[in-house]
Amino acid sequence: MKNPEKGMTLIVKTITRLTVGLILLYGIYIVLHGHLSPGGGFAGGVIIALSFIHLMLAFGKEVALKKLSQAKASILESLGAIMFLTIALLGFLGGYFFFNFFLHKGKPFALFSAGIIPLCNIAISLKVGAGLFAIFAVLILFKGAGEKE
Amino acid sequence: MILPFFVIIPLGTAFLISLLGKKIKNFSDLLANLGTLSLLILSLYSIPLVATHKILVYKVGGWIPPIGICMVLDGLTSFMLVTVNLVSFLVTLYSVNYMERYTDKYRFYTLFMLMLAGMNGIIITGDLFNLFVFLEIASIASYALVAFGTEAEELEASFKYAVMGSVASSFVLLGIALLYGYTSTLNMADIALSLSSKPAGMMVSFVAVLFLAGFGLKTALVPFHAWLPDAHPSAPAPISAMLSGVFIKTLGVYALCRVFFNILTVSSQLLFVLIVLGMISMVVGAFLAIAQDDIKRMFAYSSISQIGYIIFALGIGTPLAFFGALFHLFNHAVFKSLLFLNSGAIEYSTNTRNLKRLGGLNRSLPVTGYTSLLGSMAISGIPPLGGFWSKLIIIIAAIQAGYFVSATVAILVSILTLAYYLKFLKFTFSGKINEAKQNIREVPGLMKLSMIFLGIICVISGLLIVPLFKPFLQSAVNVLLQGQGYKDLVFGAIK
Amino acid sequence: MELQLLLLFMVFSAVVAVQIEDLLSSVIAVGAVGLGLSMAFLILKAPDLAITQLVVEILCLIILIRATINKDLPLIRDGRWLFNTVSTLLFIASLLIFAYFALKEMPSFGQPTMRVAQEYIAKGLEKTGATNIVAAIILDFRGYDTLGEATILFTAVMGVLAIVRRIGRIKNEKS
Amino acid sequence: MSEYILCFVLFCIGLYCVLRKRNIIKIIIGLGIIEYAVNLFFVLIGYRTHGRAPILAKDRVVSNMVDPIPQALVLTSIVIGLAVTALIVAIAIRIYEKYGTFDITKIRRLKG
Repeated sequence: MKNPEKGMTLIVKTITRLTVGLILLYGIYIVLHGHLSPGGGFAGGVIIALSFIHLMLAFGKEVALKKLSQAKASILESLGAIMFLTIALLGFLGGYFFFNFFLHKGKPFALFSAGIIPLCNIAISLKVGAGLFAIFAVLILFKGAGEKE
Repeated sequence: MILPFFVIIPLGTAFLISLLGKKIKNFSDLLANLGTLSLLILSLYSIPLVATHKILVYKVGGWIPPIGICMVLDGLTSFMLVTVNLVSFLVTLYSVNYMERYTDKYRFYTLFMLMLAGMNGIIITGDLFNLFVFLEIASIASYALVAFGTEAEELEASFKYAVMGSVASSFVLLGIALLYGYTSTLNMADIALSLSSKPAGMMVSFVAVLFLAGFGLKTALVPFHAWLPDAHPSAPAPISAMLSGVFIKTLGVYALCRVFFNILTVSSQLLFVLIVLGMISMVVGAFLAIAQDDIKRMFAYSSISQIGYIIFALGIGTPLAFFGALFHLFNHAVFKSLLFLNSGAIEYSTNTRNLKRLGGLNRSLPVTGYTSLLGSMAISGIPPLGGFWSKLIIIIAAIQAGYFVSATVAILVSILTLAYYLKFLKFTFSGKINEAKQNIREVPGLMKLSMIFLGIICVISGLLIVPLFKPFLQSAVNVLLQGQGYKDLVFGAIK
Repeated sequence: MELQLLLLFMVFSAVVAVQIEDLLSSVIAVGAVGLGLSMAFLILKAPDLAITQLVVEILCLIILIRATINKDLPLIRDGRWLFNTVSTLLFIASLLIFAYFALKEMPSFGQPTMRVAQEYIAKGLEKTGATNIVAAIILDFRGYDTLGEATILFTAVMGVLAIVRRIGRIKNEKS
Repeated sequence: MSEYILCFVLFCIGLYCVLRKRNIIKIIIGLGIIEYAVNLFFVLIGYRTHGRAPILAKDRVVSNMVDPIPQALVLTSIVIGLAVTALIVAIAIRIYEKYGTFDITKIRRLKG
């Protein structure tokens, strides 16, 4: 990270290009299967954030921020939070805050099952991924402007 | 049921402000004030609810506790909700003008509403781990708010506060883990039920010590007080008012009360520890306050001293002492937030808060001057203001329980309090006006308005002991008195 | 047995992290503790936690290295405060002894009471439709906690964004 | 029992680091160790000898699951730890920018 503007060497860049999509895909998989297998929205969200951070470390902040700017990440995070709160509020349809309002819970072990749980997972992953990316971007950017050397 | 809205409203406003606050001008001011106003109305509405139902339990998600999380509304909850939301509404009103001095006002409101959500969440929850989660929300928001000015001193204070606060949270979490391992449940009433069937042993006292260390750090009792005199003055004035006025009481005193009196059955030795800690805090806080030249630091030390009174009274453990403690808690919330708002107003118009460089402000800042006079008189216990009655009740309770020495100390500390507030008034408002400060003007209207409101409450809060308003306080005291009866009430309400 | 070994390894790494003088090595040693914790979660049959701990550890490590790298930091020495060290050690030792006696009253390791947990295991699938019981707990039975958790992260992000603002106050033109 | 004690030892090492070290990064590391210890303690409480992970399988009935509640709680607790670490690191970076050092004995504008 000697020069965060330009990124790392060609080897790192090539390998990153190959792996970053897979990491993102893996994160999405973990999120969607949160109610069936280990993982869930939080871990998946962190993996998604890590894939962007990976991009940022390897290619420099310009490339990564072009894909997802800091302002956009901030908005996405707020949207994720509001989405989660809305799901919780929709529980009032069933009479209670946080009520699992899907009466038909779906077939066990199917991807579309378990009522609000997958929806919550998606909302959390959106929030976590965007939020952590925003934190990281801010810390990196801060260095670029703040320190003397 | 109104209970979930105490969390939903501040969270919703926080998310919306962070999303739209930057784009739409004045949106954040409006939304934050609307949010706190509606919370105040809701919390006032909770008083008649408690009067009729005595206890209300809301099952989140429709799961019956202990499977799900429940929210509990009883006398103490309603009392704390009114205190917190009253102060927070007046503080947001004040912030509209005051926070013009800082950049990114909408971030301030976002963090403020998150902190408020955390405090309300702590108050209404009936689940121990949930209490921890909301405690962390409030704490993290407050760490960030202390450093909101991003000056070197503020960052330093915030770091100190964050480290101490995180250690405190770890102690609390460790206590919760031990209790979970011991009782295999997390619901407060269920823990109380499970503990009542087990023999008393080291476990409960160890957990009590952990909770005392954790919540004591958050309350800034004297051996753990080092962060408070840095953190509270460093924050912007509205936040100092919130932190000193209600934050340490919610995270510290309320949580301590709930855990010690309603969940664990605390031994008399531990109550004696509370008395000792309270007395040390009282004395040390008062002596350190006298030596300060910075207005806000003086007030911060004074907070430690006054919290000492509350903890001392809780340690005595008689009905009258509980009454005095909660009454003093309410009074202190009102007048300490008033005083911090005053200090903010002084800083706003003169750009300094050093006593040595102030003087003669009474002519140019009449509203600030008179409200500070009210606040100072109330905190030093001049009759007939509210502070006098609460201190009197605490001292009478101490004498009744046979703690003569402590009662004498409490009276002496009260005189000391008068001394340093007189110093504050003398150096700030009376005397000759400083040459450079000739043409300062009174602060904007909304700031005046909220200070006047708090001043009025200071005057009339003594009315809380007249029979008409007494049930409000008495129902809160009853919750502490019933002790283990809490679990029966909660389980009764579930059915 | 492997659990004890892992715990010993973690304690050892923690001591290294605390005592070593070079900051970067210290950060890496604490990474070893975190990865050990991740393995311990796996041994303790908590795969959800193992995954989460692993990814969080990586992120924490990146952030911490970010804080220490590229700064000419002197080696850390402390020692002058002998009295303080002794009193701290005494305090910690008394805490440990107290904890030892309290822990004796806990249900012994490997036999949790699981009073409430039994209900989740028995009815989790039927009531929520999720086969991962942990997911069922965090998002349905105790979903309110998770709302709080999401809010904490949101708070932290807002806090970081607020703290790194370059200019905090608008200076009054008069002063 | 030995597991619990080792876990507490880890907690105490973290506590010692926070109380005694004079470097901001070391203090953050100490906080991290404390948090690890508490998380580990929670999971240790829920462990059942020869238990299985709390995930239902398609083809067979799982009877002896470990306690799922501590796992759910620790998931929350890990997030809290991450949030606190991120915030404190941000504060630390700002402090470094203002003072040019991580040594808290040299950062003493406030006397508290």
